[in-house]
Amino acid sequence: MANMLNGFEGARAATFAADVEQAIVINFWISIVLFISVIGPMVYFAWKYRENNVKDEEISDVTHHTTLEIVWTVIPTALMMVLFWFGYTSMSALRTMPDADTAITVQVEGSKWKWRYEYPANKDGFVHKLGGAYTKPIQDENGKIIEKGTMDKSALYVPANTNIILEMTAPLDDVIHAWFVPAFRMKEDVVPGRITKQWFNAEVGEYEVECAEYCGTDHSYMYSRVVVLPKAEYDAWFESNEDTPKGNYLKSGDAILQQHGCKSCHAIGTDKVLVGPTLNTRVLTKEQVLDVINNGQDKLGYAMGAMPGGNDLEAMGFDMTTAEEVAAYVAGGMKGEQPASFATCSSCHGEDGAGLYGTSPSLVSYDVDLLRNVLKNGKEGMMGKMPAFPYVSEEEISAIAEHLKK
Amino acid sequence: MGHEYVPEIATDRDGNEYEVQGWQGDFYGGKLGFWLFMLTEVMMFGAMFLALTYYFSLHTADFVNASASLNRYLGGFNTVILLVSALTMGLGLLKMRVGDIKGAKLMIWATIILAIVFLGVKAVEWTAEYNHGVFLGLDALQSGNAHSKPFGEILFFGLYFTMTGLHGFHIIIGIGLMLWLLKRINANKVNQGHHILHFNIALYWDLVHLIWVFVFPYFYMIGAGDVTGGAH
Amino acid sequence: MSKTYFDETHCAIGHPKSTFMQWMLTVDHKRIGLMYAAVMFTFFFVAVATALAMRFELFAPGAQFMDGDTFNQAFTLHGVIMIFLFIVPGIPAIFGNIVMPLMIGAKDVSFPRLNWFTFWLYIAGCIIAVSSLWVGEGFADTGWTFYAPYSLNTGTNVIMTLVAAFVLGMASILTGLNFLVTIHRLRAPGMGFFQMPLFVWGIYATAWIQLLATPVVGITLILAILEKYFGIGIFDPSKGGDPVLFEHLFWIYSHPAVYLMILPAFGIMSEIIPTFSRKEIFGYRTIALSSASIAGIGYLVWGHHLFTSGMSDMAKVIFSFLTFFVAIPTGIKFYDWVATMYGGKIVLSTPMLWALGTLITFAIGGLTGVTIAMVGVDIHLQDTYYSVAHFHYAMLGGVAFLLFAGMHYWFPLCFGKMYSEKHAKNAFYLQFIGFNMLWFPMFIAGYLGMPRRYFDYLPEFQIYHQVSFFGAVIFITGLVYMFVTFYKGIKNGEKTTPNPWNATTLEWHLPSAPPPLENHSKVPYVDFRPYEYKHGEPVVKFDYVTMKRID
Amino acid sequence: METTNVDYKAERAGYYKVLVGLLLLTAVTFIQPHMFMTDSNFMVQMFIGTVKAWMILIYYMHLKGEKLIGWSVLFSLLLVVFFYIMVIIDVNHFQFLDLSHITSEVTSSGAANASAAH
Ligand code: HEA
Ligand code: HEA
Ligand code: HEC
Ligand code: CUA
Ligand SMILES: [Cu+2]
Repeated sequence: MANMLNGFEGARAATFAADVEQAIVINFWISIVLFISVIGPMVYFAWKYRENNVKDEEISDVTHHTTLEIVWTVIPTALMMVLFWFGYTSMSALRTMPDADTAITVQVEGSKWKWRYEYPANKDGFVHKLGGAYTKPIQDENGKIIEKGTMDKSALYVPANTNIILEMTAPLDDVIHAWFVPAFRMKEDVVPGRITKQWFNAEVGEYEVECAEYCGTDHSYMYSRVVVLPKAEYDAWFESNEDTPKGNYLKSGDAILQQHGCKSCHAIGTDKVLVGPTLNTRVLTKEQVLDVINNGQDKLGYAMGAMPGGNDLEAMGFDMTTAEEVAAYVAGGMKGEQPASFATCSSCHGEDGAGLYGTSPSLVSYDVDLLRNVLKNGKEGMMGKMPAFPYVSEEEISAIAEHLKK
Repeated sequence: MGHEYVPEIATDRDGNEYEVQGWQGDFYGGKLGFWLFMLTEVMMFGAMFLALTYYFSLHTADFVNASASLNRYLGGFNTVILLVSALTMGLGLLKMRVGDIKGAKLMIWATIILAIVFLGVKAVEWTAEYNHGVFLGLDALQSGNAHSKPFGEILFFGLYFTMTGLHGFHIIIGIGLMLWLLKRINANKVNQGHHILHFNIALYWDLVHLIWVFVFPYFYMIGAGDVTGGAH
Repeated sequence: MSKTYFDETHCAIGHPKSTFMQWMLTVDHKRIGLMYAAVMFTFFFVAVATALAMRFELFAPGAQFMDGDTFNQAFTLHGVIMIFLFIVPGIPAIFGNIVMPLMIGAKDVSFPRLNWFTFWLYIAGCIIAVSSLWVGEGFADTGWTFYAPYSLNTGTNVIMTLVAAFVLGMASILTGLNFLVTIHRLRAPGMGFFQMPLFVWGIYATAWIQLLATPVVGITLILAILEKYFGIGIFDPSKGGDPVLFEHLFWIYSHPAVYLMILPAFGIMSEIIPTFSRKEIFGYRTIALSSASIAGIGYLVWGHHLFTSGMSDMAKVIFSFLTFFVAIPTGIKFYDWVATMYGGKIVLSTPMLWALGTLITFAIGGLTGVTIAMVGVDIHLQDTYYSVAHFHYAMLGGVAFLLFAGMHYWFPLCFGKMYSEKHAKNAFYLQFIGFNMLWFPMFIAGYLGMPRRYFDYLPEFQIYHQVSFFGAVIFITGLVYMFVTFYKGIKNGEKTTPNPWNATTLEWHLPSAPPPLENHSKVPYVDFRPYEYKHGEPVVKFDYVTMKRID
Repeated sequence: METTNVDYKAERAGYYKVLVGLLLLTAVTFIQPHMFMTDSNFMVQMFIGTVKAWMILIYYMHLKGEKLIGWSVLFSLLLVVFFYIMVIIDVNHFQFLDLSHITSEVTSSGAANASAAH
């Protein structure tokens, strides 16, 4: 990846880039002319009429010159209209959507902090789902970058010289992003609750996608790329059920966590707390447990239903005065002597806190059930809100669970 | 302040004299200043009506439905209350200007009482809505649960509570201002010759009324009539 | 020696003995102006420090010493302080207070106590804003634009920042209100609107923006707070709320706000250019009216910030079209200023250097504004460093530079002393060079696709960020140099006469420098134009005791 | 406002006249949805509101004859109107409105039930 902004220099990457470029060039020259028309005389006057070059009696007292005033009103106005016109035409090129019948429509979803693409079904009814998170660059202790960031295989693959329509949105509980390809000179925001569209028609090459609307912690890493393939190569892949034209994704748990962007919020293998908890083993903190004891938890979607909190828990025989003690016990990984009132807990979570056959969550491990429920429903707790990931498949969940066990 | 203030005189080259307007005792300046302040209120409510109109244009049917469920008679009653209170306020100012201090005070008290009645009615309305399960934070105005109302209705009620709430807040401030005015009158700081405070508070009260003139039909009346089922 | 406003004052409450309390309670417009300057200058250095920290972080790709979240808070802090604490109140609060009443021959503003109250409201706003650094989850990380739904979702202390912005907005409204009434009511007899100095016109136009635009953002911030607390739904897409509406409401204020910043700055330019050209200003009326029309048209163009927001294409075209019409009155002003220099006698004192420097930097800032007003082009450039460079050229190279020009220009008036011209000029050159080095490369980086609000970036952009970093260092050195020069000037500068520049407007016709408590000893009668020169000498002369014309 | 030469009776009569006018208009507000122009209910209501507001401004708030203040009020109202026009033009010309979630009629199955029960 020698040059990340591959294709920018050519300025012809997408069909309408030339229009925008032309508008920029026209603007550039008009700006230069206007700039000189002001700054030129200014510098000249400052030199010509400098203090010791002018006698007091020679100072002129003009305060009006109608012709000049008309000239410097009318000509700039005309020039401004020229600029407006080129701004307008280049926008029309960018914003007039091609006929949907002759184009490929890809669904784009931008969310914190990854881009996902969903294609129409192919002949076999198979739907390609691509994209994912960018792998951040790795730095050594001195801050030197030892490994560049990469999109790996996750990208938007499209055929060359074909109209592509992007139908874009963001999940409702997410924030605004923007899909920006500098080489194509195009961008449009991705707005939760709205559908926005853009289109392009590009030449073979690889082009960087950047998120251009501020969206929080990893806004600076919300890259993606567009890979424009020769048509035949694209078609061959599209009708297959290969993951990407560059081969299948790695199916290791770690790769899956990377691809879905789990790693931008969860550290794995270190104790660092990013946005959410680390996913080493499930060690709840005392505060987290206390929060659940006091307020319950009903977002996980277990078959047993919501976990009661506070008074409801007491009604089941839980002794609230021992809440601290129980919390400490759970946070300590269920070691040592079991507090008596843990009995209320074990009626649902099991003696060892490992949960009851998928109907209630485990307190000690990220088993498949917990993962499935968290990914399906998201999770809101005292640390914050984790969005749902409904598209993570069953195999992937198992692979993650397998990976987290290690 | 400003009773003993003697305006300065400026003299031009021919010796003509001109009275200088000082900042002290500038009745028109006080009035202008207060009007400008009221323009900021207009812009503020204007922006909220803008949000309201935005969603009305998207969810017309939902808005009409939601409006139909408000209690139009209580709203209408409050409209009349505000109408009459604007009158008492105006008459109070008139009495002040002719020097009938006692009458003026009486009228201000009348206005205060009407304002309190207005708030009372508002409280009754909000309680009823709360009991119906329609209130900020209750399930009906949250999304994605069994009681959720359609978007248009959620937005309608969200803005309804916000805007009538803010209007009510203005009424409360108005009551405070009137009580303060009474105190100033008693201290003879406000009197026939120096009544800018009274004048401005009267203006304020008219503004509060003015806002209601639009709040009322926008929330209560757009769902009236035979278009839908009418009031509950 | 006669007493000046440093020696005595009117107070809002009582007559305190201690000097400190006299300053705290003063209702004198000149003192209040100075206090604004002192406070702004303090906060300002916080924002400059954050800016420098950001430049350090951006020195190389990868995380240097900040992580993403810290950087996000840093630019929010920087933006919020620069905009709400410094540049929006900026020139009106400082020079609007200090010189505007002097220029129209008034004894004070219309509501001196309100002025005092406003100052403290401003302080309250500052305190709320800055203290949110330590309260709760830390300073907001939303950017100064507070876009929903991000501002509604994030865990940081957005509410306090919103409240602060609201309080500062109130202060801004009340300042504008006060100035409007002052300008309408307290002009000296004989002074019509077209005999007012152009700085007063700038303040007047600005005051209308403060008054009518600020409430819109005020209520928007309140709606955001209510949304966060009660979930009223207006900006929450899961309840049908539309995030784009927030952007509309925000920019309905915030675009006029940029003209609120620049118009009084243009006013300073219009004072300095004729004074140091020793010549009456060219096209007085067009300059005055173009201030008014910029303020007016400025209300109509907010949509140019939404060109890629998902707004309808129809609205994009309309807003793009309207935007070009702000450039025209601005252009007219520029030509008028340059024409004023024609045939004059140009004295390159420090204020004039700053003014001419600003003509260059703001022309760049403005013309690049015109670039991004072209809708098709802005689709490429929006939210890149190109727009960051544009607005730093406009706000720093336009407003802050002219504020500096004004600080040099009115320094002798405020303190009755003079700074060292030599050092002041050196500081100017350092800053001018540093500034251009700091921001010009960013136009190129932005054009090549460097998005803003990135704490880490692709290696291609490194060279631009590095040049920029060195520019920042030079610039800030010059800045510190300038303030040291000022400080020395205040401490042991030479004493000056009340009119060291041979200027014509009324604030220079005072019995003493610094001015006495109640300004002019008597209110003058105004039967002259503001910038009348004959052979390089002011035409109008006063007897400073009787304030009668003696020419 | 000058305090000299107040014609108390005439001004008081004025207040009452305006009150009657406003009350009448309020009554019209109430009967209109049942009586006439029911298909443009909203417009009529807003029109009545505007007339009422105008009466309050002119008579109760003494705007009559106030040049400066009158123009200021007018100016700010025109601004607000411009904001409305542009924002409403925008949202109603948004090309993909029908596809967007924020305009979908029903929020959840629960809402469907709720409005069905209506
Ligand atoms: C002091 C502040 C200030 C000023 C005065 C301006 C002035 C202008 N601005 Fe700027 N602008 C900002 C501050 C300012 N701006 C800020 C803060 C932002 C970004 C906010 C954010 O997103 O965080 C922004 C963003 C911004 C955008 C949106 C960019 C984006 O997000 O994609 C646009 C688009 O149209 C724009 C346009 C203009 C125009 C046309 C002017 C015009 O008024 C310029 C007029 C000036 C001239 C034209 C130059 C001088 C004249 C001549 C040299 C004479 C000859 C020329 C002619 C006759 C044309 N600005
Ligand atoms: C007035 C406005 C102003 C000023 C002066 C500055 C000054 C500077 N700014 Fe910036 N800046 C903003 C307003 C301003 N800024 C805004 C609104 C944003 C957007 C935030 C966001 O994205 O939300 C931004 C964003 C921004 C970024 C982009 C962050 C990003 O998108 O990733 C960067 C990056 O380097 C930056 C750097 C600087 C630097 C190095 C200076 C230096 O030039 C600093 C030195 C400053 C000065 C020299 C000013 C001098 C003025 C005085 C000394 C006045 C003294 C006062 C009195 C006496 C009263 N600023
Ligand atoms: C936007 C940030 C974000 C992303 C992306 C994210 N999470 Fe989370 N996650 C969180 C937060 C915040 C929590 C904590 C919620 C709470 O307070 O209980 C969490 C909690 C969890 C939990 C429960 C932890 C516990 O001990 O209760 C699991 C399991 C989990 N995440 C797995 C994942 C997986 C797998 C992915 C990727 C497919 C992922 N997360 C992506 C933010 C995120
Ligand atoms: Cu996504 Cu920025
Ligand atoms: Cu703008």
